[in-house]
Amino acid sequence: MAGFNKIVDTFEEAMAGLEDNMTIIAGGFGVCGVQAGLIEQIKKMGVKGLTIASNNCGLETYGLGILLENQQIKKMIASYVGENALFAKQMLEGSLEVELTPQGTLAEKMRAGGAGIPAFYTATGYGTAVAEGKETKEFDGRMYVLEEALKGDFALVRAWKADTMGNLVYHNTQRNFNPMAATAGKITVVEVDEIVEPGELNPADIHTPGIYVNRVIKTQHDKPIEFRTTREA
Amino acid sequence: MAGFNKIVDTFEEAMAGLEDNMTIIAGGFGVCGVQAGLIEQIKKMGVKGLTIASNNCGLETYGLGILLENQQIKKMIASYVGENALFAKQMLEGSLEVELTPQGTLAEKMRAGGAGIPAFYTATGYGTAVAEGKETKEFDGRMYVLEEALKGDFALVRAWKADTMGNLVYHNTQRNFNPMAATAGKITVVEVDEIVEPGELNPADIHTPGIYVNRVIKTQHDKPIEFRTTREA
Amino acid sequence: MALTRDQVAQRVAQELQDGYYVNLGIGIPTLVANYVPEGKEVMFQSENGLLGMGPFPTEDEVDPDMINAGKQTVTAVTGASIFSSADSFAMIRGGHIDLTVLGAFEIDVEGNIASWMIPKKLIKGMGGAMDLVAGAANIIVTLTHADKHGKSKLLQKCTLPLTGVGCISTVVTDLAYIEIKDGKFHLKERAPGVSVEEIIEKTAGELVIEGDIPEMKLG
Amino acid sequence: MALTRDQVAQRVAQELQDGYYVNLGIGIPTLVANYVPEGKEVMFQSENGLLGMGPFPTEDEVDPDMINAGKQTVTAVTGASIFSSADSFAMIRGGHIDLTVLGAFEIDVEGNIASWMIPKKLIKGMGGAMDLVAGAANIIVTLTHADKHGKSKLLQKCTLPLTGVGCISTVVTDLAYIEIKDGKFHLKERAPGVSVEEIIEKTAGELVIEGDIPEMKLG
Repeated sequence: MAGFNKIVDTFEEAMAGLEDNMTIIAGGFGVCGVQAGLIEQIKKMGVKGLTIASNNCGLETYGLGILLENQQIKKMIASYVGENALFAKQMLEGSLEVELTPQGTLAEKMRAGGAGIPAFYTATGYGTAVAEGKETKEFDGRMYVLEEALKGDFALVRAWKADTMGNLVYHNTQRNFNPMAATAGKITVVEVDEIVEPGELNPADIHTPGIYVNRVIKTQHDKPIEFRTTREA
Repeated sequence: MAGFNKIVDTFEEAMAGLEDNMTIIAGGFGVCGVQAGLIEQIKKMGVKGLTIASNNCGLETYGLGILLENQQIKKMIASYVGENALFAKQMLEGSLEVELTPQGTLAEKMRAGGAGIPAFYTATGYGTAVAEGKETKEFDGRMYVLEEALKGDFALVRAWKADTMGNLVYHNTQRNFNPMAATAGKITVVEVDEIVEPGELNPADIHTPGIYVNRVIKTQHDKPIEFRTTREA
Repeated sequence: MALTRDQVAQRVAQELQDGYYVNLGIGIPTLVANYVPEGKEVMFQSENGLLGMGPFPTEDEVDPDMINAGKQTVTAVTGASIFSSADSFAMIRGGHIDLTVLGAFEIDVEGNIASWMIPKKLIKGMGGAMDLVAGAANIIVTLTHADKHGKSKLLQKCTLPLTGVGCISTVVTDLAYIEIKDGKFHLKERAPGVSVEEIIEKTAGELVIEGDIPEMKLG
Repeated sequence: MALTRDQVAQRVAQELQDGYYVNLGIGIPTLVANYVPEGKEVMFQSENGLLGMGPFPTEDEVDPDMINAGKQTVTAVTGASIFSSADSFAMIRGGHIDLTVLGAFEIDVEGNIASWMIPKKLIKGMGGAMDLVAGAANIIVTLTHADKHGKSKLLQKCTLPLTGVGCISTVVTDLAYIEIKDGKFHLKERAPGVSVEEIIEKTAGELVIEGDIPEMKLG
């Protein structure tokens, strides 16, 4: 790898350096914008004790859910984990710790982690279980909760196109949590549909600048659909 | 105005409702991305006692600087105000209050104002004059300063293209503080080079969604250059 | 007669105003999109990161990368914009959505809402519900007035874990349109054919009834 | 001989590594862009919102909407990206810039820096300087070792209002390359022909000298 070339050729290289007990920040919403290939590589590596922050935990056969089988996840930070029976089982048994975090707060915690903001106040969750044990403060007559930033040893990102310098664009709502995840990892790894040359992406329309990206790998995965809803043509 | 049509035809309509002692958040960096037409309208209206948050205060003959002549500005929140002799004079006389704010903190305060974040911690300015009188807190062994959000009665935005629904794209570094300003005004007014039909801007490449925009007006101003630096062809 | 789910949605839809940006939760709220009043334009926001959500796609249009907050495949209307979830919740938290409609398990006279967790049942998470109730200035909650055993869901004090405190001021149930202020429910309209007495009976929290209570007008 | 401004820039440029994202302040730091070592690629960030700043434009290329943080017209290189100032300072504050080079009035042994304000002179503002010194993990400060009256700018304690505290660890002056640690200046290199004695004389803060101090190697 020379200069700004971020492309790697194998999933082994893409996830090299991931170790037991590390923290991962992952983009994705449901099965949309998920890093299927990188997650399969993590399963193959067998690393354990992972803390993972991601809006959801995938399905049993797709996305982060596949890491449950060998109990690779120690703690999950998510807003909604309803799709997965194995998840429920491990949570009830106590082998999987879960920190439920409101979706918008989770997105903002990832952004804050990347942006050098160690904590911010939000009205979300004030007076609820989410605020327990957290500082609160009044601004302009309303109460707010102090929420701290999230950062990871690795960040997993799914994008549409990357140029070789790691500049990214996302396809439609594939974007979701991926841009914030990209900023919050010590090592940010991106799985993409397509790799293009520098200059092919319009500078003003780049969603994630290459400065946040360490490694880019072309995906080999189709995109599943969780609820296929259609209308008559 | 029906449905989502945000276009207005006159600068009078564009700034209607602006009153004495209101707060304005304005985008712009130097003379780039400045709302020249909207500011001329404010001069024409003669409203006084304004508090304005903007990175700079323009030149004596362009941008916010033209509001100094009739002392329309009571307080300026900015990171750098070095370009303007009249500004210096009013500041020294005490007729113009100035709150100097680091550039990145100013950008984040505007974003926070639009994003429902009343305050956030930053390391910027810790141990300096900027932190005086502000709460501080330690995270992970480092000290941070609590900075509060900025919101305005009006926000002034300069953009390149708007569709009639108020979706915006910015041209190159014209973007600067404009996207955050757009989110931080009760009434957000945008001065643009060009108005296009909905659907002409790619949904994934819209820099400011129309939800933040109340009024759009086509500009009549050329773009000045502060330091014209060139190389041999 | 208690309103059907569609009739509840129809009543809620009467609150839509021309030019509104609206977020609809799953369940009955989703149906509101089918009853936008003639001559009014509204745009729907989906909190994963889409402003200008359109109808479901045709088979040919299906795109795994274009889904709504319920994870269903959708389309985008002309003038739509797509952004990150952080930008989407900045929009929500910052109070830029004109109207949010969502379901609930319980509501109380202080405007508290419980909608995400039933202890001893499986905990799935709050998703974006806490952000939506904290961020919106204008929220309508839809729920059935009482459960199938006749137990009221409009309470003096919520019994389930809260989603948000003091944030709800309008409730549309299968029986009534109710406003919340000064720590009380205020009956404003009743479903056609439903008596004030039935509503009183099925409302556990303090209910104020002033003057004649009109019937809702539906399509 | 004291280094020229260009020679200071040349010495700083030796710290550039292949693949570095770099922010250069105005003055001497700007000159660093002229001395990127052969075979190394770096990208320059301009804090108004441009990553991948290129050279000044030709007359034909001039665009009032394409300026750098010094408000000069510039170009963008292939692979550049453009973003808001909030996104730009998120990048800076979040520590994503590999190297920041900026000027100063004073530096002290605690790594404090004063660079934005001289009392009784006109106050113009700090611009992005406080954000840059707080955000960057790796900062090089360039300044003349002493003012024209011989008064040291490398102090035991800064006298001017601070830009940041404890954030500077490397200083390149016209006389020396100095590291700051454990509350002391450490002399690492001297300008060609400049004696250790002269550096000692012109350094007001505690200066550690260990072993032979080599001369800088310049182009």
